[in-house]
Amino acid sequence: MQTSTQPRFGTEELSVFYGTNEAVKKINMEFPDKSVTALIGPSGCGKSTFLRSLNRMNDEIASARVTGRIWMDGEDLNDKNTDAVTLRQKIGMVWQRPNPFYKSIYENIAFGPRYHGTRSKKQLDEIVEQSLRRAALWDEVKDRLKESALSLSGGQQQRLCIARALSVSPQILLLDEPASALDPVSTGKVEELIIELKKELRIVIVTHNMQQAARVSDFTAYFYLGNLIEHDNTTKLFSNPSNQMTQEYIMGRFG
Amino acid sequence: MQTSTQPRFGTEELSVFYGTNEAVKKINMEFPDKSVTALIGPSGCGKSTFLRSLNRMNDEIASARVTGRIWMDGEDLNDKNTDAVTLRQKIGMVWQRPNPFYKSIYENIAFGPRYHGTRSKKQLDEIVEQSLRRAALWDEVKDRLKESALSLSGGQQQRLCIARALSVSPQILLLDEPASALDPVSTGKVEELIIELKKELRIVIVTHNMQQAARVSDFTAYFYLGNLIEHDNTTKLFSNPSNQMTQEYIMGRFG
Amino acid sequence: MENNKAAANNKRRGFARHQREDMIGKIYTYLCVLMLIVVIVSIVYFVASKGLATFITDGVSPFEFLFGTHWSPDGTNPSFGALPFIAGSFVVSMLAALIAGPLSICAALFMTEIVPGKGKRILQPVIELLSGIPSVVYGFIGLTVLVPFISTVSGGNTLGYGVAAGALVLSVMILPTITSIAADALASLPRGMREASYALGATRWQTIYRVILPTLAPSLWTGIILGIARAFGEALAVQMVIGNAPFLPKSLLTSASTLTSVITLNMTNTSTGSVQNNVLWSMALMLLFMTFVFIIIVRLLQRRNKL
Amino acid sequence: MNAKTADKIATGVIIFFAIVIVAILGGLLGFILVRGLSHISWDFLTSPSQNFKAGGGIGPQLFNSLFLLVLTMIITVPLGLGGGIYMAEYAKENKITGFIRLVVEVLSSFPSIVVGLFGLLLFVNTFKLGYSLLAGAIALAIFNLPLMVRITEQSFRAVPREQKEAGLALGLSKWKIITSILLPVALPSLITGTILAAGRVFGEAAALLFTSGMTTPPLDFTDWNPLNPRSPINPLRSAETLAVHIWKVNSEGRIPDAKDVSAGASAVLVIMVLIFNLIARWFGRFVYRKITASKQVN
Amino acid sequence: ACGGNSGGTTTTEPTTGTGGTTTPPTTSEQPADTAISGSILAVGSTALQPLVDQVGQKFMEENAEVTVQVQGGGSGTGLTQVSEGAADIGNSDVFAEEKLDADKAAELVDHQVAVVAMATVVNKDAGVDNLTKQQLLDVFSGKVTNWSEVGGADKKITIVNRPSSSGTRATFEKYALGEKVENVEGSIEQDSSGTVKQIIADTSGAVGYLAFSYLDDTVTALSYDGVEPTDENVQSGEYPVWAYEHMYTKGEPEGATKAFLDYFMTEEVQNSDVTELGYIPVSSMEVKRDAEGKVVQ
Ligand SMILES: Nc1ncnc2c1ncn2[C@@H]1O[C@H](COP(=O)(O)OP(=O)(O)OP(=O)(O)O)[C@@H](O)[C@H]1O
Ligand SMILES: Nc1ncnc2c1ncn2[C@@H]1O[C@H](COP(=O)(O)OP(=O)(O)OP(=O)(O)O)[C@@H](O)[C@H]1O
Ligand SMILES: [Mg+2]
Ligand SMILES: [Mg+2]
Ligand SMILES: O=P([O-])([O-])[O-]
Repeated sequence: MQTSTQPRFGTEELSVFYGTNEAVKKINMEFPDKSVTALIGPSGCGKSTFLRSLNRMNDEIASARVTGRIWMDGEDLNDKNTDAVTLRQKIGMVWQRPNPFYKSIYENIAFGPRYHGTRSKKQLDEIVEQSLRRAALWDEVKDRLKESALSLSGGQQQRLCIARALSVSPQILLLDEPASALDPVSTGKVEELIIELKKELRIVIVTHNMQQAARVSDFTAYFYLGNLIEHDNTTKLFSNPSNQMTQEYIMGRFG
Repeated sequence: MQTSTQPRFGTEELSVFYGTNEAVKKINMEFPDKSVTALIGPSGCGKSTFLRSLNRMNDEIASARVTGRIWMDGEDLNDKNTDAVTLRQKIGMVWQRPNPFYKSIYENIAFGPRYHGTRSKKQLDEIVEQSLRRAALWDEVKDRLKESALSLSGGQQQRLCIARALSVSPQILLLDEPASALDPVSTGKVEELIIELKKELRIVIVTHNMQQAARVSDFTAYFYLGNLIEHDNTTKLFSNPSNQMTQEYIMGRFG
Repeated sequence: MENNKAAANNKRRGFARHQREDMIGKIYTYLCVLMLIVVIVSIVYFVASKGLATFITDGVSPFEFLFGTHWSPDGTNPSFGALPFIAGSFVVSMLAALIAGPLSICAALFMTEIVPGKGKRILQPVIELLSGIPSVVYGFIGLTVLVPFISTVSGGNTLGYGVAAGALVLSVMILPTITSIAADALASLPRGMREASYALGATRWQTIYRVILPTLAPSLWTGIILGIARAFGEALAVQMVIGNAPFLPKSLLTSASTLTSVITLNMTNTSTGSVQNNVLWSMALMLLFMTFVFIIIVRLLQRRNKL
Repeated sequence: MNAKTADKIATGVIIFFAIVIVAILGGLLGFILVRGLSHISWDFLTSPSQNFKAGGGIGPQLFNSLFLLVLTMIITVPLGLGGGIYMAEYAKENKITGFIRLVVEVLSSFPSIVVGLFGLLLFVNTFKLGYSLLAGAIALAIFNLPLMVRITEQSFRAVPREQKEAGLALGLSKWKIITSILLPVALPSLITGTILAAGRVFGEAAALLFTSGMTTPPLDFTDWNPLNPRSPINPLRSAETLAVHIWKVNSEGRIPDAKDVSAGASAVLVIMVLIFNLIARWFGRFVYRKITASKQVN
Repeated sequence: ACGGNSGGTTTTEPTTGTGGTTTPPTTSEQPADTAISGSILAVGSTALQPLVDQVGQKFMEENAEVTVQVQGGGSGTGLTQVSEGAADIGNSDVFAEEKLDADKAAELVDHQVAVVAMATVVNKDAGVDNLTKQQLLDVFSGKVTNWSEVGGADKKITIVNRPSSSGTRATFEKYALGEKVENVEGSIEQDSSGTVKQIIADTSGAVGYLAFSYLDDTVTALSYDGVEPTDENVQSGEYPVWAYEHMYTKGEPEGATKAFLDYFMTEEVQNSDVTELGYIPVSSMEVKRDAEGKVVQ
């Protein structure tokens, strides 16, 4: 990946250190638009760390240090002059464990847009409905918007978190094992949702479930000990990996 | 499974409740001697809960209530007159995360036997060496028995825990995802060890890695939402499951 | 083999070894817990029996005690209005919380939000030391630094002893209490909650103000209430600086008294069994009663705590 | 105001307050040490105090504080350990446990003066112990007990559950697991907590005014028979501690150099608390290293 | 109350007499072979404690078998403890009748060991050096709030009181003001005479009262109705603001306790330790007073 081509979204020599421990090592990677890229690899290989550096979430971890560049529309997001707060609005994120705010369902969604200046009740109502619809949750919650988000089931909470991420109209969505704490039915819903959403945005998803990666992603990247071992078209990577280690991993020799 | 046949080790209508939530539902299952039985199923399906009830470990969880029977040599282990402390000596256990005592390597192994009445230094030395040898750890640690067990690597710690379980000569070994926190090399060693140990005892292993189940076990049981869906010869279950849900699970449709 | 023999040995003595051991453990720990209960029951019983004697034996009207503003136990027409002290206790402890509350919460935010890691390493020992400084030392510093300072600031019109000095000394004393509870609460907040807000493009202050503080409000209030409780019961430091005049606190710079200061000043100069002595016990009972009230408030807050 | 300006201002305010707190501590310590250290000398630390003349020391008071601390700890530690172990390992989540938790909470919130008054009523008067070290130690033990219970409970709860389960799986009795497996792991934080609690006991005064009294009989430091009235370790003698002494010379005493004596005594108290803090940290770490033979801290 | 009191006074009289007439100390009256032994616990008044402490130490030096333990705790505590039998001697700044029930007070025997006198004290800038009883009452009851109203400088009056249970305050109110006064708004209460002196010395227009032993040139001690606060005026009975320091026993003292109290009344103690600590020896008093405050001689 050369800087001259100015990829729309990707990393260049991105490393993440926790103290002196290099958890992610010089990753060069590009995420094409309107597609899903899956990150797989054994526990502790740096998938989450890498994902979190994409929206500068590691800024919040005192011991973490990120070097290298993250290009988005020709701008280096990792530059210290780039405002992390503004860029995060463009890059949504969802975690493994649903983490709704301890507020009403409505407030969970209206919260972000209100920060960013949308004050009118009508507009907010619209955003809430829109976001919940896109997260396939509207029908289930439309009559209880004032209830606490914590009263939802785990699967619903997770979709609420996705809706919340969508509420500020991000261009990119980062998902860190979004379904691994969910039951099969909810998992299915979330997967459908991902496939639906990629029509509009760019998605990066971390998963430990290779079948899931195979089902939802267009591209898959295999990480091991902080290194990007292989990054390819999903079908190609699962059917005919070029790297011996990838092969062992997807065949379940370890992990 | 009838009570009249008095299986050497098995459960009858075993249910486990956390409060009012029935996490394990009326399981009837038998574990043949000198064999490995693997328990598989999605997260939260009750594998660990079931395993822990086999040596009455759930006694220690205030909210847990176990009903049904656990037969061992014609005795019902789940009877409240059966002394849990004594029976646990006969049923060893190893957990997902290695949990050596904060003591020396030697003390980790010698602790149990000494408690149970072995006082002579010579005998204890023998037990320590024996147990470490059986856990394939002796050669790596024989020169540093006085060092803290915490100075060992994760894989070594896990084998030390197996050695510790072996030190009180159990007849049954319960393993709860014993390799899932380990690196590939250590995983391999632990798997070899299991195959070795089954020559002498009965092993029940919980794993989330189906390939691992396939590699080490003779029998496999598939759990879902607290129910035992299918329990069969491992080769049979993986190649030709009789249940639709089992099939979906092993094909990675969810979990 | 060996094991079986040992087991058999144990069996013969009636109890297996582990049962004997567990019996010992149970008896020991149960006795300790019983001791705790005995202690608290006897404190409440003894203090109450002395404290109520004022009303039962000596016939002082509880209404006068609680609402009377006139304190003159040795007068020819003795009157036992303890309201000035009750009010004094409330006023100084509330004021102290008013000063210490925001400061403490800021300190906690500094530790967990603004400079996570390093902030904690700096402030944690500071907080621990502040809480380790004995209350008489606070009183002494209040007496030698704060009181003259307040007197000077007031243009020499007052002595410096009074509500302001008491509240300031107390505020430093309860700072560690509130800070550590607030910091614990902040640390217990699921990491994801913070990140979710950041991920929406919220600034740190928006995250603190809109997400963290509302979510943790019950815990923060708990800290403040416990701080007030601590201030309410503090005796010597306040007594040394508050001036101890038995009047309702009318302004920050006038001398007032608290329940604890009246007790410390007069308990040993009155003779057991006299009404002057018993009425001091009634104030001790009042302190006990308030402890229960504070605990109940804390319990109610915790019930509201969703974490 | 725009969000980023608000953020900057708020951050500034928070940092400012944090600095204020550090400054308060700095000021306090600076004042105490500067004011007090000049007054501290070997003579001051060892000679007896004066009642009405200048130039008295704090020898007996310092000894009393330390000895009272030892007595208190002898009473509290076993009781607190037992109570804490009960809370961590035996208590089931039911009404009784809830009640005991409430008891601990209430007890820890009782004003220390109330505990002192209770001591006066029960130990000094009813049990006829008089103003004595023993009565003071019992009052302080009551004052310290809930803290000790909490420290013990927390230390035991911080031990990974798996440690206990590993013990159970070997067929060990619960008590054996507690004493031989959990206790060693809990020990570092137990020790740290206990020493910090000891620091608090060391500075306590309100509970002692009415129990161990405000006077010390002339002591004969060559007489170590605890039955003799002039023996320093006679538990039935009255004893004014360092903290009580500071209060007394400031509010009742008649010595002309009250301010100097209090400054010196305050400095000694604060230095002792600092030492307790350092020892607590260092000793906890030391024990941890001993137990785990690892270099990792915490 | 009267009966109990007169009993107390009569017991002291012979002792005082002995102290006054016989020169050899009481201790030497004891046969040498029956050395007194035992332990004495004296509890109570913090004001009296230094004196008892000092005399106790001397007594112990002379009688190796005796231990004297002196504890503070306040007059109330002292009276309670001696009345309950928990202490051998109860030290008090006030008559037992003022703190205890009459029947309990009647069981106690009074030993008046010293006299303590109090002076009204003002800041030097108050501009007064004498106040009449009425003026003093006006000042302490808040009727007068500026020194100019009683002939002094134009300074606001600030009152520094002792706590209502204090013996010093009780004496001052009883003999100087003639009645109990309530605290005045704006006044403060301090339990330490040292602090009171300090505050009065430092605060413009401040007024309070102190035992003679505290007087020095940092503050002005006022004459009372024209009588200067001096030991001589107290002894002659002209200056009325004084009180006894009492050491009470339950019933007549015996053994070591009696020996100690006798020792207290010897010239050796009265003319050295008592005066040294700023008290006036009982034996030098030309007047006596009972619990009601009536002068009986
Ligand atoms: N906050 C942190 N501080 C220090 N080290 C960290 C931190 N977070 C992660 N690490 C370390 O960085 C490495 C990569 O962790 P990361 O969480 O990115 O792995 P992962 O691939 O997401 O694993 P998993 O599948 O378990 O989520 C690990 O060695 C981990 O221990
Ligand atoms: N201590 C407990 N108290 C209450 N509920 C529990 C407890 N432990 C487990 N459960 C619940 O019991 C169910 C079964 O849990 P269990 O841990 O046995 O699942 P598992 O199959 O081992 O899952 P995993 O693969 O994640 O380890 C889950 O719903 C879980 O939430
Ligand atoms: Mg991860
Ligand atoms: Mg499990
Ligand atoms: O002598 P007092 O301290 O009671 O005034």
